[in-house]
Amino acid sequence: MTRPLLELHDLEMHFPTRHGVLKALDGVSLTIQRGETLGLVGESGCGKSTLARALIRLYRPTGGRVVLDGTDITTLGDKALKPHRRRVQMIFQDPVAALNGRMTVGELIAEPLEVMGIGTAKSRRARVAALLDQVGLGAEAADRYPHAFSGGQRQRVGIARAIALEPDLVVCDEPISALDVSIQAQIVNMLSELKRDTGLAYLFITHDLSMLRHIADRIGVMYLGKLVEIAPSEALHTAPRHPYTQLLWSAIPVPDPEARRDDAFETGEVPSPLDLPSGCRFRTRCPRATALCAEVEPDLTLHDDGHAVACHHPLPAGSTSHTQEERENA
Amino acid sequence: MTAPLLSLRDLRTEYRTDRGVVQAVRGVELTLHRGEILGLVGESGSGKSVTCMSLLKLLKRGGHITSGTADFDGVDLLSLSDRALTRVRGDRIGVIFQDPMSALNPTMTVGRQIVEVLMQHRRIGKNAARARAVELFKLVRIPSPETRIDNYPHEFSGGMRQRVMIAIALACEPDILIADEPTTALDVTIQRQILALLKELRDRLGMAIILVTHDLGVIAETADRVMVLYGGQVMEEAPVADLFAAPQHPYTRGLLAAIPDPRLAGRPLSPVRGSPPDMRSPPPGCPFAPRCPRAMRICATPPPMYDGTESARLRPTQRSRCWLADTNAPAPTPEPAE
Amino acid sequence: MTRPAIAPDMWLPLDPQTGRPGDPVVGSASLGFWAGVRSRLWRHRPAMAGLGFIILLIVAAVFGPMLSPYSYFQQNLELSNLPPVYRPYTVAEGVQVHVNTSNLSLYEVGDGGGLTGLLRPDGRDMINRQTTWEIAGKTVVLDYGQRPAVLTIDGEVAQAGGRKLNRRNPFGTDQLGRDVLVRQLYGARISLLVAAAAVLANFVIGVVYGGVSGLLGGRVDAVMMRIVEIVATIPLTLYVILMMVVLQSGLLSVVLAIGTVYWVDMARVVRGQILTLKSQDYVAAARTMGASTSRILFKHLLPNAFGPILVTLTMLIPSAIFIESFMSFIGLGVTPPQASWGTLTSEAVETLRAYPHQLFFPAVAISLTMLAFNFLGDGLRDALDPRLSS
Amino acid sequence: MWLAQRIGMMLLTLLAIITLTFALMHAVPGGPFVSEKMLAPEIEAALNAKFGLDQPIWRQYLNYLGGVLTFDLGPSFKYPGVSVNSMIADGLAVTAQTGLLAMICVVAVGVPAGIVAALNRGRWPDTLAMFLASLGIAVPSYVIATVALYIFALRLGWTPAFGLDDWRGYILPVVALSGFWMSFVARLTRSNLLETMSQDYIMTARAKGLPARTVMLRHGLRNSLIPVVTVLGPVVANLLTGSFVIEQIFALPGIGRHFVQSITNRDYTAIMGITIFYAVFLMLMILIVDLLYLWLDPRISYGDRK
Amino acid sequence: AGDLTYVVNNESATYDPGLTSETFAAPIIGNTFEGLVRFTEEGEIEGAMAESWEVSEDGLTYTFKLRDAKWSDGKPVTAQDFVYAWMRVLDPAAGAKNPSMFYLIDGAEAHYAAGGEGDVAISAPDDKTLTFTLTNRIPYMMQLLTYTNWFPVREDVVEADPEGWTRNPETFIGNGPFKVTEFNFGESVVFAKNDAYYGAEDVSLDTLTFRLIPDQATALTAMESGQVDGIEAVPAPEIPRLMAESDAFMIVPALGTTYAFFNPAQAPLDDVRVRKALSMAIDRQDIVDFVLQSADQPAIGLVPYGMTLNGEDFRDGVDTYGLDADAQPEAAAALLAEAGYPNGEGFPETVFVTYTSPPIEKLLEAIQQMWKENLNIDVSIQATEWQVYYPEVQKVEYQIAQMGWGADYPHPMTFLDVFLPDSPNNLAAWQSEDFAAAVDAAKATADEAESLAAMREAEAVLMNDHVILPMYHRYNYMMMSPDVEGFWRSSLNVPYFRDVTITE
Ligand SMILES: Nc1ncnc2c1ncn2[C@@H]1O[C@H](COP(=O)(O)OP(=O)(O)OP(=O)(O)O)[C@@H](O)[C@H]1O
Ligand SMILES: Nc1ncnc2c1ncn2[C@@H]1O[C@H](COP(=O)(O)OP(=O)(O)OP(=O)(O)O)[C@@H](O)[C@H]1O
Ligand SMILES: [Mg+2]
Ligand SMILES: [Mg+2]
Repeated sequence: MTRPLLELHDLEMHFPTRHGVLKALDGVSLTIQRGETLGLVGESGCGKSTLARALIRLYRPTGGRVVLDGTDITTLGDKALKPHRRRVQMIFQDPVAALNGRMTVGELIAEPLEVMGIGTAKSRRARVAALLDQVGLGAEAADRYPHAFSGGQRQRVGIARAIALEPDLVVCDEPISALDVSIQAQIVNMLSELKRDTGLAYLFITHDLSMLRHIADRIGVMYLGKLVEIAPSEALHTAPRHPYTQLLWSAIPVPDPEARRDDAFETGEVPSPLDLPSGCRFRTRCPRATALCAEVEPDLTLHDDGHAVACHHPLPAGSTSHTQEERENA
Repeated sequence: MTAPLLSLRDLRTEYRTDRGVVQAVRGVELTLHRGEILGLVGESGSGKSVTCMSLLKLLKRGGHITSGTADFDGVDLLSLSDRALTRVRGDRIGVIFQDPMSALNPTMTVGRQIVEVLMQHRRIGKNAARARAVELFKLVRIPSPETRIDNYPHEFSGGMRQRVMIAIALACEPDILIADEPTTALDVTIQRQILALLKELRDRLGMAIILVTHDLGVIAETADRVMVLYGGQVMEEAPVADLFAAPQHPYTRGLLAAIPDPRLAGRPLSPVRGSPPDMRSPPPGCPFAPRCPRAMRICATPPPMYDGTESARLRPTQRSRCWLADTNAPAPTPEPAE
Repeated sequence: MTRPAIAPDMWLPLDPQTGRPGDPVVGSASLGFWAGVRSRLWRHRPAMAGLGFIILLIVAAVFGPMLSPYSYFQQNLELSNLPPVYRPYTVAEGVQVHVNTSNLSLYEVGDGGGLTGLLRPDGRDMINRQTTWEIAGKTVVLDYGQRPAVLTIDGEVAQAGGRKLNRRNPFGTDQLGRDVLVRQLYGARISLLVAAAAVLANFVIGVVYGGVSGLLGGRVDAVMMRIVEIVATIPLTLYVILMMVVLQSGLLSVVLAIGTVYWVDMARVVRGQILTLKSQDYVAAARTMGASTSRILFKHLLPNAFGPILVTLTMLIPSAIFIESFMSFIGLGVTPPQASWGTLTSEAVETLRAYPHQLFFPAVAISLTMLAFNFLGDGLRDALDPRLSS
Repeated sequence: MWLAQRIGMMLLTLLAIITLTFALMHAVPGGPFVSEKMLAPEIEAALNAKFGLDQPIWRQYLNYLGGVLTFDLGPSFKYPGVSVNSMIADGLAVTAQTGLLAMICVVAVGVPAGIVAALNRGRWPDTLAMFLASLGIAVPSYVIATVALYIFALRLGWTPAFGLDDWRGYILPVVALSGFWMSFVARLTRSNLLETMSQDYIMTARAKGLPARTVMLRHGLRNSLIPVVTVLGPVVANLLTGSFVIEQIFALPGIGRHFVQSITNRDYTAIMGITIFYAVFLMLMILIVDLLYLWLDPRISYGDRK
Repeated sequence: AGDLTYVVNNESATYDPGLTSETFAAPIIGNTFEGLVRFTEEGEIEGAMAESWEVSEDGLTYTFKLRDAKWSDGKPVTAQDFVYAWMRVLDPAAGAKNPSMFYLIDGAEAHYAAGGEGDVAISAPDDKTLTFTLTNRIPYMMQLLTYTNWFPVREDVVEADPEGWTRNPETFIGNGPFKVTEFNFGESVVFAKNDAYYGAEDVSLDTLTFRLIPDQATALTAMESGQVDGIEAVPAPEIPRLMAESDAFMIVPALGTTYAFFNPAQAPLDDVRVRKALSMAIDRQDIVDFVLQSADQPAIGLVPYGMTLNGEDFRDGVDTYGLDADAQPEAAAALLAEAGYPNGEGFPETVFVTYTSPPIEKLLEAIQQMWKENLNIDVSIQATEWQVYYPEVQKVEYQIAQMGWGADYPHPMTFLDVFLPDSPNNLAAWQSEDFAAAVDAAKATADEAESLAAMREAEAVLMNDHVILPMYHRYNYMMMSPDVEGFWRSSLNVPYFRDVTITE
């Protein structure tokens, strides 16, 4: 096996707050191979963005290691980090805040090229035009300012900027949730193409599970700062093994008014990351929880079917999720 | 049929910029009844957000409403003064903004931002307002609300901020909730809970909701009626079931076709080809014509809005702004599979 | 609703290739940020007025003194403290005099209305407080025993005529009889130079220093800000005296003195602004691109801090002009008979009661210039913020 | 922790200031006994001996530091019988009166004027306020003071020409003192407020149905105050330590006048004493400003970045 | 009866009569203390603490009989108080600024030099008798005794708090017509009539306030708006107007001369012709009329008007040394040509140094222009802060330096002394044996006419060498409400309130 592009070892990110230490990331290990798309899903607030920011070293992790292509970049300084920056780019969750309102879209997209000293001003302009076209904005967008765009349009600027450098890994923090399905499709196609053509890898954070199924090679499921399950995309969709994964899957909305489910969806109280439950974090909401779960925190263990699951009582392999069946029938 | 709670007529909004006038909304009409959930979908940049903002005259600098009336409970919102509007905003009409991250004041605790709206419209004390804020936090599923209420926005995750926005909009139990992509940052479980909450409020209070979203799954599960916007105009309007069952407008069809199909996982998705019009000089006729696989010569002329009473091709409750709805138009041929 | 009939051929399908309404990418040459700023500024009327004024002023300062018949140092003691506007008394047909009630002198009115000469009295009566002149065969008496002083011509009380402009010296003359207008223009050179130096120092040192301090934060910030405190507390006067002893007196020294100490306010303002701005996501985004600290500072943070920077800058300009006059007072600045607006102002303050016009002109000059700078600053600030454009 | 470190650094800074000022003071020509007439060498020697100026400079420096440690700033060289401590205390009593009032004016007029201007952007209140503010910045305080004195004290007789003996005496000095800063603060407030008002969250605040005023004051203002507070910190220190020009013109025996005179007189102990006093004051104000930042913007922290 | 407020412009460093040499202290000390003798308004000497006095034949030994006078706390003034006061000045540890004034007493100089050891010829045979002996005859000894340094002080209060006693009304015990009731540092000094004063029944003012207003324009405003009764000085630009229209305006001879030093050791001023040419080329009358716009008088010599000896003003009939109130451009240009600079050609770079003072700088600008016009030479002006300027000038490395001198006592010698070789104030480092000899001769004789002639001779030596560029003799311009009667101010700048009454 080749060296993975990115390895995270027990990554921890703890924020000190007025109410105690908030463990946004509490020991996450995973790897991303070259040319792979790793999907990351999880409850809102479970630490996905934090993971993304820590791994591209916007935060200095409070524990664990980030290894990029064999180099430990966990504690590198700004200078030493620069050559690695080029290889990992990020699409931010909030397109408004991540775009400097004083720069035109053209300048924004050209900036990474400029920073890395790629091309001449002219060639960069051409590249910007091409990128804008690629994300479906049209080159005339180049001299407008971010504030003059709709939410989805801004997000596309962010995407164009992230892929401008042709990095090895793009960390996408909900890149498509603000886009209409058509543009989503366009972008996703584009990202897949890029991946195919250049061997780009993605860490794809999204809440859109059906989209993930479409593009991800593997999917990791996070819950309260921990990875609870990670498995190849298809396997995870057809047979989730962690109870939380199953819960998540059952909540996917279906674009079919006929299949409307008006049943109340109760999943119990989400625990606070400031005051984590003992043992397994999911036990307070888990239908399968036992006394063991309250005492011992389960480790992520790899099962034969390719699923790595952190659960004392995983669902049996091969069991299909209820909603999935429904969808396939639809 | 009862009188609509809100009826918007011929809304036109433009942005005057250095680089020309952007015609963001070009004659949008909309009616909303009590207890109704109206889904608003459409191309990114088609004017959904601007329509929502125009309703409360909350346009950014450079934005001007050039025509239109919005009859709400007997008053025209668009001709109200800013001062008079303050009594409507936040109280009778709540808004969830699209960008939850920048829409919260970074220097104020999230709790205060909720308490503030309560104290503005409900004559209640600070403590009562705070208690209510905690309650709202619980409703939108923010864990340990009592402590997190004192956090600042930057200490929240994207989804949590979005939920704060929702809590603010719901604080005064408004008659109308304008929800501009309220669940984009939420995972599906919480999204379901939030949508359930909205429906519950609709049922309990008769709240009407304008729900802007790109997630057609959400539309399918939540909306009663759907409007499709493109190029600043309403392209199609129909009850949700009709829309999914028999989409009329070629754009709507393209949209539905772009939804990823689990059976085709791994294969390229099928977006609507072409790029959206430049709204500084929109096409003279149908804005979708340049991208339309079924464009006709007539499409260079602006199509009228057909409705079921006029066109046999439409269901009675359906409306479509497309020449194809005309009875004289050539019959639809099955689209070639891509 | 009836619809107009539609010709059948209109229903023919369109070739998707040719049916496109022109490429939307209509060769819009990429307008960069600065180009946008320029065009927005261009349309900002007050800012343009301000800029126009400043350019005009610079032109006048450079060329004005050359065009004047007087030099900034040329004195005419007899014609000192003359007003720009006066009310003449007519002694006889074609013979007019101007009475300076502050020094009780009479001046001859020339043909064009200029005040051309001092009339020496022919008699002075200190007891009765009267001065007598023989002009054009008439006896003119200034009686200052009463207040205000009264001029009598051949025993009859004379009335002053309507206002007249002093054509010889349109702004009047100063205490040594020098032309105020030329001195004013000459002073503009020095003051504008000082202002430019202050602006430069603040931009080059203040903005960068504050920016670096705020952006790097932590220990670097702590040390840099303590240095600012030191610079701010060392007594300026002592420092200026030391410079005066070490350096040659002159404009260069003033510029140097201003440059070394006159940026701390700016540094602190910028730092404060950077501290809030640096937590924005776009900074994080720039960092992930590997943008250098200086790039983040200059491209991302400072443009967003322009508002306070410009306001601070416009307030620093007049202060610099007055600091120059203070330094000149101590002996570091310009040497007599050179003048700057600052020194003209402080000199004129001393003669305020007797000759208010001497204060009026430099004060108005500085104020107008400041207004111009403020307009320009406001325009620039608006132009720099694309969100504000409409 | 941060605070403790900061205070430690302030003490070091103070030491640096003392050292530099001491060096500067001795580096410039002149001395406390240069007066109208020349002193014979032996008399000068006697005077130097009396005030310890005959000792080596490092000795004088150490002696002085020793005094500072015990909060004794020494006797004035120029005014025998007056201690620098009492000079500062008495001067402060005068200066603080006008200074505080001026401070109140700066805040209570400057900030609201900026707000009003911003609220009425482009309309006459804005134009008027900004015109006045530009004048306030362009016309130096000594001109304002002199002209005002001439008009109000002499021509109209509304105010006394000097002193603080009745309330009318405060008007002109306070106006002259605060004019510049008031104008500056007004402009700064306006500019930042306008900037803040174009942020997205202002839209949220308006969508909540808050009245325009509340939106501006509660949401706009706080986020615009950082530069204003930045400027105000040293202004407090400056106003409360007096302005030479104003105290000179209105004949107020305040610290500002003492300070400038002490430099003119080379009154070594007074120079040092007042500088130290000012430095401590300024550093405290800047510390307060830094603490205010934290309150104004919770995202700010002073830790090292990494 | 009445209250009076008088504005002073400067804070005095100390009010200790023995230690100070400042003119600023004089108004306060002059009204709270009295010496042996004092001036009358007409400038005559009359007894103050001294009832009578005798001078020995050789003019060296003075013996004073004191009157029965009391300190403000009621204790009698004794001859010992004088002895203590004078000996204190001669103790280096006391830090007096002007002990050299006492060097003319036998043994005084040695006493000071020895650190306050050794006999000095001052003694008090009894409580009411004071005697001292001089080393040389001093024609102006009686005038000298009016100077504050010769005033008595009280040993008990001074010793109790040598530094602080003058800052506390309780301990500031004087023997003059007024006593201090308040010291407000930097603001004011308030006096009340001293009931213990021997002439108390003639003192009519109840309270007297000296208000410190550093800014002359403010002071004038206060005066014109009726807030105060008198001001010490008026702003120069206001002089013509006030002179014409104000009843309160007063012109007081100041016994001062404003001049500049030519440094005879620096080219091109090492040539007396150049110095003379420069001096001749300025128009002193124009300066007075237009630049100063005051009643000051053009100066063509060192000693000012108003120094009367033997019933004759020093200046009367004195040579003009080739100078005139008006400029003599042709003669000056000719002289300069003779010196090698025809039409100013080749005139070396010359700097006129001065201290920062706006009126002085104006004056020099006018002179600069006159030289330019009349001689076609360029002289640049360099103004520096006094504290930098003065020590610099002391090094005598300048070319032309602005200076001036005011009398310590109303006698020409106070001016001539400056130019003695050993004078610290001889800033031109000019030395002339003829000059010294003439000064010595003037001091040695008891005959006033002879003395006057010798002094005129000395001035002539100085002036013919054109070591100084005399500009004008200055006056003091002040205001005192016309309601105030009996006020007078001496030419030594002491305002006397002893005889003041206020009429309504
Ligand atoms: N401040 C502005 N200045 C200029 N043009 C603007 C401005 N805001 C929006 N627009 C333009 O108005 C049009 C409509 O924007 P709007 O935000 O309503 O789109 P939207 O339908 O909400 O899209 P999305 O789904 O991407 O949020 C877009 O073409 C956009 O570029
Ligand atoms: N700067 C911070 N200070 C304190 N707490 C923080 C900070 N940033 C994030 N958190 C907390 O860390 C947790 C994880 O946040 P994160 O943004 O990673 O969530 P997320 O998985 O991206 O959620 P979402 O899907 O809603 O964006 C949250 O509880 C959040 O409140
Ligand atoms: Mg997130
Ligand atoms: Mg939108």
